[in-house]
Order: sequence, then structure tokens, then C-alpha cells
Amino acid sequence: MGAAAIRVVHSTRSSRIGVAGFALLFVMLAAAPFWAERSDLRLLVEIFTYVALASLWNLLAGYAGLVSVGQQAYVGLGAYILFGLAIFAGINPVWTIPIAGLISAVIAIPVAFLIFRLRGHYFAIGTWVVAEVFRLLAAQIGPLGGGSGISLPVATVTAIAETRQMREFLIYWIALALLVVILGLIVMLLRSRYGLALTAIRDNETAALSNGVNVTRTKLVVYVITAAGTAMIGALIFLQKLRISPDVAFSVNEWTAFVIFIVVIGGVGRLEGPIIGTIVFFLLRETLADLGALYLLMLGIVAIGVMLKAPKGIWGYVADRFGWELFPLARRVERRDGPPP
Amino acid sequence: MASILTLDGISKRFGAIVIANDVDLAVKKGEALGIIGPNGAGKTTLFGVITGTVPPDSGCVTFDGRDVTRLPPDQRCRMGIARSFQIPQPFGGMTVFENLVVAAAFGQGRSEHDVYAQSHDILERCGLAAKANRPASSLTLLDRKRLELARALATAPQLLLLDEVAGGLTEHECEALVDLIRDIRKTGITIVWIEHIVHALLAVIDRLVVLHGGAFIAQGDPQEVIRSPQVNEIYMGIPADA
Amino acid sequence: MEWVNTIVQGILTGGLYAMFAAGLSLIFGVMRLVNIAHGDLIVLAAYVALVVTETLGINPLVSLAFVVPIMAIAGYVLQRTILNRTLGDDLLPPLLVTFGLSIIIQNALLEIFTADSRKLNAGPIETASIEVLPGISLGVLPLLQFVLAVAVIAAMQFLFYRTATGRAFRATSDDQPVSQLMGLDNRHVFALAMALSLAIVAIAGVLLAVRANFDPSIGPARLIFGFEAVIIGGLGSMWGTLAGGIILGVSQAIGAKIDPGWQLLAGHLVFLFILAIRPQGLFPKVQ
Amino acid sequence: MPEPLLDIRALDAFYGDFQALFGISLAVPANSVVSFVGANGAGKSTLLKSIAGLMPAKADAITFDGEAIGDKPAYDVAKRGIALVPEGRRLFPSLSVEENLMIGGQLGRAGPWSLARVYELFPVLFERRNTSATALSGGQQQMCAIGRALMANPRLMMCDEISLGLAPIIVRDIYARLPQIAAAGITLVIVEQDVAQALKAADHVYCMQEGRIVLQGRTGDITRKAVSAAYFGV
Amino acid sequence: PANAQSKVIKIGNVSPRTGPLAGFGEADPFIIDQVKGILAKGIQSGGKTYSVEIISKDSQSNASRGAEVAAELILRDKVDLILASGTPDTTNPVADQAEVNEVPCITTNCPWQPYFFGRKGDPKKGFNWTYHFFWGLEDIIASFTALWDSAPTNKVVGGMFSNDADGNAFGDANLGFPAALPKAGYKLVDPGRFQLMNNDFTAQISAFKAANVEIVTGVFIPPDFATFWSQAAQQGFKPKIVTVAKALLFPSAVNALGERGNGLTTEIWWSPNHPFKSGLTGQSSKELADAYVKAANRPWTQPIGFQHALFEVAIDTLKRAKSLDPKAIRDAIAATDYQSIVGPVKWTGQPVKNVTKTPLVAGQWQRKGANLDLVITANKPAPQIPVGGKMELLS
Ligand SMILES: Nc1ncnc2c1ncn2[C@@H]1O[C@H](COP(=O)(O)OP(=O)(O)OP(=O)(O)O)[C@@H](O)[C@H]1O
Ligand SMILES: Nc1ncnc2c1ncn2[C@@H]1O[C@H](COP(=O)(O)OP(=O)(O)OP(=O)(O)O)[C@@H](O)[C@H]1O
Ligand SMILES: [Mg+2]
Ligand SMILES: [Mg+2]
Repeated sequence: MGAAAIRVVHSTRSSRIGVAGFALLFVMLAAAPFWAERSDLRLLVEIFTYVALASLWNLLAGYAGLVSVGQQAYVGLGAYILFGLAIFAGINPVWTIPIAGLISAVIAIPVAFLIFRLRGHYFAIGTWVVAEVFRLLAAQIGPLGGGSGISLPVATVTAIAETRQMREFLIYWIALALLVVILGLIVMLLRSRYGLALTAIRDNETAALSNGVNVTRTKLVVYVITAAGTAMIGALIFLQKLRISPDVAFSVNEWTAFVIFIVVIGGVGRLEGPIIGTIVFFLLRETLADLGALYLLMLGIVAIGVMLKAPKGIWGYVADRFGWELFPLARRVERRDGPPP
Repeated sequence: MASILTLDGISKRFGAIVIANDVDLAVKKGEALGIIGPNGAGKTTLFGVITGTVPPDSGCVTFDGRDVTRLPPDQRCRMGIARSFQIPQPFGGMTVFENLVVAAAFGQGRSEHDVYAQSHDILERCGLAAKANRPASSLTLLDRKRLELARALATAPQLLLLDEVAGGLTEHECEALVDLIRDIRKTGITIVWIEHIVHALLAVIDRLVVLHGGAFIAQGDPQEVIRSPQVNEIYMGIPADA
Repeated sequence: MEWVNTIVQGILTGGLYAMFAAGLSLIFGVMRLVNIAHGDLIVLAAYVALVVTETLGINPLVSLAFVVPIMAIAGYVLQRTILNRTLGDDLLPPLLVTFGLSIIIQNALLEIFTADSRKLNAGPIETASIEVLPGISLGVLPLLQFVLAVAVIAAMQFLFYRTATGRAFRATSDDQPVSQLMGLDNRHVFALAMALSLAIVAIAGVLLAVRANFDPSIGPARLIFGFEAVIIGGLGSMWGTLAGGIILGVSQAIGAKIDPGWQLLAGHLVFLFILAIRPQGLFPKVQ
Repeated sequence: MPEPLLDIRALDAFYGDFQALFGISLAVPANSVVSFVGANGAGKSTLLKSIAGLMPAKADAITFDGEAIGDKPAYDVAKRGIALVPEGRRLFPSLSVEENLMIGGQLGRAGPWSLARVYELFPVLFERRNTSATALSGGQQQMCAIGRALMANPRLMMCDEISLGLAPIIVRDIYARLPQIAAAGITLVIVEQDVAQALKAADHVYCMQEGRIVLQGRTGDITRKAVSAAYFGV
Repeated sequence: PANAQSKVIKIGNVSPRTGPLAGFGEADPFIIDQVKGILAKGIQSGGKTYSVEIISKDSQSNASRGAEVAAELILRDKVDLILASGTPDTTNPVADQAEVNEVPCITTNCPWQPYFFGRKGDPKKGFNWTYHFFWGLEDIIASFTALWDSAPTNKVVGGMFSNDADGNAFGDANLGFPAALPKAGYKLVDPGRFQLMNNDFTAQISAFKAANVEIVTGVFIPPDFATFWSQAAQQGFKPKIVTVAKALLFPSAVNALGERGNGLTTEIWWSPNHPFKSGLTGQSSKELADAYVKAANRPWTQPIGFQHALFEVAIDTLKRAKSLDPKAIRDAIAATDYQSIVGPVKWTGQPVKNVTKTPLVAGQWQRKGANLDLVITANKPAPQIPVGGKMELLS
């Protein structure tokens, strides 16, 4: 059989439907300022940021096998960069978002060299300690409020756009754009050689090395991209919150544990997982948050329940059951002379 | 003919166990070399030294005229050293075909699309084409061993290190494997093969070395080496009356 | 002399960390389970002790006779009903489930006991001290805590490496199906390990409750030091965990002496430094 | 015919939706040596795992010493005196060699096998008794795995491809000792790729193909040719 | 329906009900119930009758969640007025959201400096939408020094300031204790800001011993104070006076210290003995505290008065508002002149724009039978509040 007799396909029918669906959804969301309420916009921004954080974490843990419980380091870093640049350099907060991404990428490189020496659980704890170090260092920066925290001056916020409405729209669109860019980048990355290398490393690092995969560089690329993305989202989140303090900016619960909840509930190692997980998370929060302690109690129970009943997450369960895949990454070989796909 | 691989004064020990004590070895281009030795002699470890997963205590490894002693495994692979693992190490979450694509794309440093056809060809040669879209984790032992071999081939090696690829195969399967390795040889790839299934080994190799106690205690013509009393005593164990 | 005092007190703090870490180290060594709820379980133990001392009117240190078995049983049940089902090669499920457990415990305690700050009174022993050298007084309670930590760790080390139970722990942790072939019921073995871990948690909880105020939310704060102690020591090495705790305690004390702002930071930096040099920890027993 | 030690009736086994065994029935008399041969993927390992309790089965599909054990968990089966030397050795990496052996003996079943006897059988294990089991070479690991199973003093010992990866001298050695093990009162079930070896060692041989037994017979009555024919499914 | 809807006034309230600061919000259900009872018939404002809806949310003691629920109240529930209380972690994020979203906001239960400067407020400009009433650092310094003046000491003070909003404010080099104490004739030993949830205070204790400190002051959270206080005893450090904020606020925390809680001193914002009456319910301080103790079956706490006053001020404001336009409500807040259960509330531009102060005294936890009771022992900064006893030295 000759070389021409095969072809390799990525997509399935459900994935083509999926892509069309996403395009439609994007158009609808982009137009949200014209049909949604102010409160909906704000909620959507929050949802976008969680989808982005979860997708980035999923890239790191689910694809690169780097289970980090310290991504709050970059959320906080991005946020502090935004506050620092906006307050002291007078830069428009909107522009500080990409700068936060860049600076964090640079900072992530030496951090990676340190924590890449650790494996598995040690890596997880190591990332957490690094985030603690970031938090404690932030608490030592007096001009940014030290341990007390600081608010973004009202003038800085109002300078973003002329009217309150324009400002809200602008932030909404930035959030949407950031999410689309991050998701797009992840899909592209995973469909590229890097995606292959990542899956290989996750499955068997020794074998990957022996097959010519530069393991360290591949992981580094993913780590740095994740750090940059997480930092930009962090900056955006705190542009919405207007106030920062080390405990909040580097909160392990909020920016990592809940994110892990989301990814695992949705389905880890699948691109759809973080989206499904975020929807579930927000549904729970919107319906139950006013119950206070009971709400958190129930959140814990849901997380444990999903983990025990559907360990591959909700999307994993559905995908296995019905063979759905919205973003297929597998490369299937088909024979040209065989039955049509 | 020039040596493609030389080991110069390699020493390696794990605590009190001496794997290699100032070992020298030269493998000629195009040669098929067999390595035997008692269990635990250090054969697999030697492969680790050659591929870069096990750092030697001293000595140097030269491949294709370059000192590679300090290079990481992935770089050595791209230079043309490929190995199969004694205990198969598939990328379990990927399909068989993707396993090959990884090896071909990264082992040769080529783009993914360029290696599709080639990867599929190798799968056919190794008898895995029918299972191309199956997850590698679902393969049986035989197929895993085939996959090991196929992946090593996909990196387009100059030097192929095989670690007990015939173990656990039936006679029939073993014969097919021997044919395949012979074919590979014909394409000019140098082969170093560790095997306990001696008859399979003898069917392929030109030269046999015996590793024992940290040194090559015998080497040369396979038939002669295998019949030598020393090798019989420590390795074959054929009783005198047989 | 002031420096000597700093270091000695740091060592005593190290005893506290080692106490927190001992239970973690045990289950980490046996099950590779990173128990995020460990800190909350310590707080839970403190509340159990509170209820026991209040209903029986006994000294908190005596209440250990009740709290230890109660927590051990809780650990056995917890492992059999929930945690056993999360174990495997993947480190995420236990991470997630114990995190869920952590918020469940915190919020359940809040519902039951409110956010009030509580403390157990052990009487004059709390403030008693011995002056070992002029200028250096050691609190009896921290000293007791240190001695208890050493004793617990010595017992664990012995159990782990010298007894059939310890062997069963390690074998089951390596390969569950095969350990079953050896006649070991893996679910039972793990549950025993968790029971033991929570027995240690009970001791840590009572000491915590005597040492300082507690409320439902303080569990996670010290958890990270426990993990650090385990990792600095190396997987599977109980003495390593003690050493890890002491290293942390002393580095923090020295950091604090330089500037209180550097106290916690110093501990973390030393942790990262050690791992950069020895990623497997100081005295690893297991790969 | 005396009551068989192990009696299997209509045993099925599944991996998810995939059926690996189809209605296997056979009987293993006490103090016999039985071997299974068959191509890769025939289901030999699955059969042994089912007997050992590592695969779900119906209670009465497997009877051992008169008791239905099909639904018993593996640790319970082990207590009754069935030991398995698993495919791929599967030693405990965090235990030393000696501890690996000791854990095999932790059920405390009485019998001839002790640490000393195992070391006598495999002297190299004695030399390396204090090292971690992972630091053994493949062959040494296999010896350790056999020793570990022996330490349980089982009544039935099942060996899954014990010659895999062993130097010929060791293979010969082990097979030379099987009669000795059998003579000590252990019934043996051996899975082997090498037909000659299987025929030589066993009293009774079963040929498996795609989850079914396609040929069986006493080793005296069955020819190597017949086995080969069944083996390759021709 | 549009007409009916316009007759509802919505008040949003954010306080910490769960998490480490839950003590601050614990009286809210009681207070809201009481207020709802009074407002059952609605309120008169601008000649119309409105029914009042109070939507209360939990900040979970977390600034991030605080910002989130504030945004929800403003954007989704469209509240007309937003209230927040209970340390900067809740007041500041809520006030920030109100400010940029242009919704009137009143806050309390947080010293004014961390509120004002922590929000990057400019004393010249102030804020447009957000108002605060409470006391400030100058008051706490004055009441602490008044307390210390009443007993003979060597006037060497050890400062324990945590690295959080309160601790940094207290320890601020210009506005806090370090600048003020020397002026009052005290010498301050300040080893530096410590991180919360500390396990070892040896460094500070050694420094205090070396400097012969007789008075300890500062801000702690309860677990940290308990650790400090037992370590002090173990390491042989015996100050004569210990006056700390926050950690000794709640009776539960002090009672938990057992005998070691007796004699500790702290600031008093409000107590049942305060000579103020609620302009809304007519209750005296004592009556309010008793009603709470009866309803909740828990001891009274200082935040109760302020949580109550917050609703009082809010309702007073709404009654005076010319319309439900945010600006009208904001103007009504600015024009407040009200007698609350914690004293008069009137924004006069002092100490800074948008902030007004309530009186502060200091006192000592003293054993009265089985429990410790907080007795006012120094009232120099606010003589209208009567003292109830005399401070005793610890050793
Ligand atoms: N864990 C598993 N999951 C799914 N399928 C499996 C699994 N293990 C084995 N199988 C399948 O069950 C069938 C029987 O496998 P088994 O391992 O019993 O064969 P075997 O005769 O022992 O072969 P070998 O000689 O390769 O060891 C094979 O088709 C195999 O693919
Ligand atoms: N990481 C290690 N640490 C300590 N000892 C090791 C390590 N790896 C291998 N060894 C030891 O080195 C020796 C050689 O092992 P190796 O696997 O190379 O043998 P081998 O010749 O391939 O044997 P086999 O034919 O059984 O596969 C063995 O005694 C083994 O125990
Ligand atoms: Mg080998
Ligand atoms: Mg098998």
C-alpha cells in the first residue's frame, strides 16, 4: 500500500456542528452589550474569566501533566502589575493588561527552572509555596498597600472611557476578546506539534525523551503561556474588583481550588471540560450563594459527588456515552480506498 | 568500516553493583551486534548510557564522530540513536498512529504532516496498521513490543538499540520478528540487540558480546561465543549430557 | 544568648510543625494522598476535644483518651467510604475530594459552633516554663509538644519500617492488585493508615486547642508548613519530617529576628532552596 | 477420578464491553502440573487473574477445594491458598527484596517454604536481600516474584510467563525446580509461550485461542504438532 | 406593576456573615428583623409612602466576594442605597463598587484611616458617593494613652502590629502609634509588621524583654494573640498593661483565654452603658443589648451598636431624601444630622470629607462572677460616656 492511500482527519461530524455552534455563540456574545443588562454583562465577564482560568489550568494540568495548585501566583502578579502601573506610572489600566502578560511571562521563566525540578505531588506543593512567596512579597510592598491592600483610584477607573456605559462595554469586550484569544491559542497549540509532544509527555515522559521530544522546552512553553494568560486574566479580574490585597489576589481557594473544581467537574484533559464546569459552577453559585455556609458546604458535596460518580467529569461522561467531541484533537487515519468517513 | 558508536572507558556502578568497569566497545556502521549476559549484568543500563537516560560515572560515548556523553536523550535521538524499551513504554492515551507520529515528527525534527505517510508505512511493516486508530493502552504485549520497534524505526535512526523484543513471543511470532529485523538491517541501519532468546538473536547478528561482572568477557563470532565453555557456564547452562 | 534563644524556640516551633506534618507524612507515604483537609481535620479534632472537655469537665490533655479513638474511627470510616475510591495514579481526584472535604468541615463547624474563637484551658501548665539557661526559658507546653512529636514520629518510623503492618502499608501503596494477591485487603489497609493519621491529628488538634484560640476557619493556615516539612524530609521518612519541621521552625525564627515581615517568607525560601538542591527531599525512603 | 482441587465451569470475563473469556470449563486435580499455551491475547493471563480474584466472576464459576470462590475478592482467594506470580513480576518497589518475600508470607500459612528455602532456591536474592526490589534486573525480579508466591505456601500456584526475559540458564533452572515445588505438595498452573517447555513440564496441557479452550489433553497423549496447529489457529 | 414597583425602596447590605470575621455580622439577622418590624408599614419620603426591601449579602470575610456581591446588589438588584460594615475587607470593596457605579453608600465598623486612605482617598476631594462613620486612630491612641496614664509605669510600650489593613494603619509611621506615642510621652518599641496566623513570637518577646517593656499594645486576630500571650508567659515576659485592639473585641475570644483574659484592656466603641438612644426604635443601649441577648441567646458585642446605627442612619436618610434619584439620596446622606445608638452622626467635613466620627473610650476585662465583663475605665476622649471602674495592673 502506497503513501498516498491514507489520509489523516481531525474533525468528526459533532465537531463540525460544535465549531459552527461556537461561531454563532461568539457573535451573540459579542453583541451582548446591545441585548443584555448591566448585571448580565458583569456576570458574563466573570464567567469568561473563569472559563479562561480553567482552560489555562486545564492546559497545564490536563495536557502537560503539570498539576499546579499555585496559579494564584500569576493571577495576583497580573493584578499587582495592573495596580502598580495604573497608580504609579499612570498607564491606562486597559493597556496594562497585555503588559501584565508580558512581564509575567518573563517572571515565569526563572520560576519554571526552579519548580521543574519537582515532580508530581512535589510539583503541586512547590507551586503553592511559590505562590505563598509571591503573596508574602506583595505584602511587603508598602506603596501598594502592603498587607492592607489598596483600591484603584476612582479617577483611574473613570479615565478608561468617557461614560460609565462605554467603560462597561469596553471591559466586556476586552474580556470576551481575551477569552477567545486564549481558547484559540490553546486549540492551536494542542493541534500543533506541541500538542502531540504534550500528550506524549503526559503519557510517558521517559519514552517521550527517547523519541526526541524536548521535554523541558515543551513544558516551559506551556508553563510560560499559561502564566501570561493567567496574569492577563488576573489583571482583568481586579480591574473589575477595583480593590486588591495580597490575601485576595493570591487566594488559593478562589483562583486555584475553585478552578480545579471547575475543570474536574467539567472534565479534565478535554477542551470542553472547563466550559461545562464553569457553567455548573455559576449555576450553583447563582442559585445557592445566599445560603452562606450551607452553599459552600453543598459546593464541597457536589465536587466530591462528581468525582466519585463521574471521575472523568461531566463532559467526560457525556463524551464517552455519546461519542461527542467538540474540539477533537485525535488524529485518525483513514484509508482512501476504504469506506467514506 | 568506520565505527558509528564507541564507548570509551565507560564505568558505572549502583552502590556496590558494578555495571561497567572501564568498558570499551566499538560498533561498526551497518553491523548487527548482539549482547547477551546473565540477568542483572547491566545490559539495559548500558543502553541507558548510550541513549542518555543513565549518566555514566566516567568514560565517554561517541556517536557518529561526536562526543555525546553530555547530551540529553532527546538530542541523541534526533542525532539518530533510537531504542526500544525492555518493558514497553507506549503513550497509552494516544492512538497507535499518534505514537508513531510523535516519534517520527520529533525524532526527525520534521513537521507533523510530512511524517503521516511514513508513519503509516512503518505501522504496516510492523503489522500494526489494522490497529492504527486503537488507543495504545489497549494493545497486547506482542503489539506493545511491535509498537516499541515501530516507534524506534519512526525516528529514522542510524543506530537501533533493541532490548528483548522477542521475549514473550510465540515461535511463529518470533520468526516474523526476525524477518522484520533482517529487513531493517538491509536498509543500512546499525543494530544492537539485547536478547535472551538466543536462537532469534543468532539468526540476525554478525557479532556477539557477553556482558558479565562489569566487562565484556567474550566477543566475536556468535556461534563460537555461544559455544564457549565460559558462556555456557554462566549463561546457557546446557548440561554436559545434552 | 539571644540567638541561642531564637534557635531553641525555633526548634520548639518545629515540633509543632512536625506534629502537624506527621499525620500527613504517614498517608502521603502510604497512599500518595495529598490531604488538603488535614488542617481542617486538626480543627475538627479541637472541636471534638472542646465538646468532650465541656461535657465531661476534664482536662484537655486527659480528653485525648476520647478524642484519639473518635478521630481514628472517623478516619477509618472516611477512608472506607470516600477516599478509597479516589486513589490511583492520578493525583487530582484525592486533591479535589480532600479540598471538598476541607470546605465541608469548615462550614459545618461554622454552622454548628459559629465563628466564635475558642480555646481549651489546660490549667497552669499552659504558662509554666523551665529556665534552662539564664535568659532562655522553655515553655512546658511547647516542650511537651516537641517531645510528643518526637515520640509520635519515632513510633511511626518503627511501625513503618519494622512491623508487618508497616510492610503492608508500603506494599499496598506500591501496587494495590498485587498486594491483594498477597492476601492484603487494600481498602482495610488504607483505612487503617487513615485511622492512624487521624489519631495523630487528634493529638495535634488538642495541642492546638490548648496552645491558642481556634475557630472553624484556621485550619488551612498551617497546612502548607506541614506539607513543606514532609517534602523537605523526603517521602516516606518520618525522621525526615521531624527534621523538615525543625528546619522550618528555625528558619522562621531567624527570619523573624531579622524582620517579623520575613518570618514566614524565610521558611518558604529555605524550603525552595532545599528543593532546588535536593528535589527528592533530604532523606527520601521511596522513589 | 478424585475431586479436583480447582474446578472451573462456564467462566466468562470482560474488560468493559470486551469479552476476553468465553465459557471456560476445566478441572485441575490436586498435585498436578497444568500448563496453558496460546498466542498473545488468547486470554491466558485473564484466566489466571479471574482465578486469583482480580476479575469479577460468578460465584460458582470457580470452585476451589469444594468451595465456590468466583465472587471472592483477591485477598480472600489468597488466604485460601491460591498464589499468582503475575505477568510482568510486579514487585513492590518501596520494599526491599527480603520484605517482598516476607509480604508473600504474611498470611502465615504453614508449609515447607520459608525465607531460607527461597534463598536456597535463588541464592542471588540472598545477596541482594537488602536492596530495593526496583534495583533488581529483570531476571532477578522474576526470581523474587516466584519466591514471593512460594512464601505464601500456596496449595495452588499459578505462574504467568515466568520465563519471560530470563537467561536460558535461569529458565532451565526454574523448570528444573518445578517438579521439586510440585513435589512439596503445590499444584501448579503454568502459562508458557514455549510449547516444548510447556509439554515437558506439565501433566496436562490446554491450548487457548481467542478466549476459548481449543485443545486439551494429557501431555503424553498430545503431540506437539497438534498443539502447534491449535496454537496458530490453522 | 410599574407604579407598584416605584413604591419600593431597596437597601443593600453587605457584611461578613461567614469566615474569620463572622463575629462582625452575627447580629445582622436580629437587627434586620427588628428594623423590618418597624418598617412594616413602609416609610414616608418626599410625600410618598414606600415599602422597604432589605437585601442582605454575605461577604464571606473576603474582599473579593465583597466586591462581587456589591456589584450584584447594584447591577442586578438595583438597590437605591448600599450599606456595608465589618473591617476594611468588606467596607472598602463595597464602597469602591458604589463609587464607580454611582450609587450612594454608607459604611461603618472600620477605623476611618484604613477606610479612607486604604481606598486612595484624597482628603481634599473626598468621595462622591460613599460615606463612613466610625472612630479613627487618633481616637484609639488618645483612649489608650488615657488608660495608661491612670497607672504608674515606665512608659515603655511594645507595639505588635499585624501586616493587614488594621495593623498597618495602627503602625503607620505618620498617622499611627509610632508618631503619636512619643508626643504623649511614651516610648515605642516596634519590631515590625508580622504576618497573620503566626506560630512564634519569640523575636518580639525577646525584643520587648530587652527593652524592658511594661505596656504592650497593637492589633491582633484572636488566635495570634493567644499564641503571643501564652508564649510571653512561657518566656518570662510579664508586662503590666496589655491593651490590644480587635483580638479582645468579642467576649468569646476573651473568655477563651480563661484566667489569662482577666485584666486585659481594649478599646470600647459601644457598650450597653453608652448613654445613647436609637432615634429609630427609641431603645437605649442597654435595651438594645438586652433585646439581642434575649433573641440570639448570645452575649452582647460591640459591633451590634454600629450595625444597628448603620440601619438607623440609612432609614433616616431615606426619609429625608427628596426623591429616589441617587443624587437626592446622596445629598440626604450628606445632610444627615442624626442621634443614633452610637452617638450623633453628622458629616461636617471633619476629620476628612465623607467621614464622621463617633466617640471612643477604653476599658478592661474584669472578672464578674463566672464571666469576664468589659468595664469602661478611661473616658478622657469622650467624657459623656461614664466610667464603670478603675483599671488594675496585670502584675
Ligand atoms: N486491562 C485490559 N483492558 C482491556 N482489554 C484487555 C486488558 N487486558 C487484556 N485485555 C484483552 O484481553 C484479551 C486477553 O488478554 P490476556 O492478557 O489474557 O492474553 P494472554 O493470553 O495472557 O496474552 P499474552 O501472551 O500477551 O500475555 C486480549 O485481547 C487483550 O487485548
Ligand atoms: N536505578 C538503579 N539503582 C540501583 N541499581 C540499579 C538501578 N538500575 C539497575 N540497577 C541494577 O543494575 C543491575 C543491572 O540492571 P540491568 O537492568 O541493566 O540488567 P540487565 O542486564 O538488563 O538484566 P536483564 O537481562 O534481566 O534485563 C541490576 O543488578 C540492577 O539491580
Ligand atoms: Mg534488561
Ligand atoms: Mg499474558
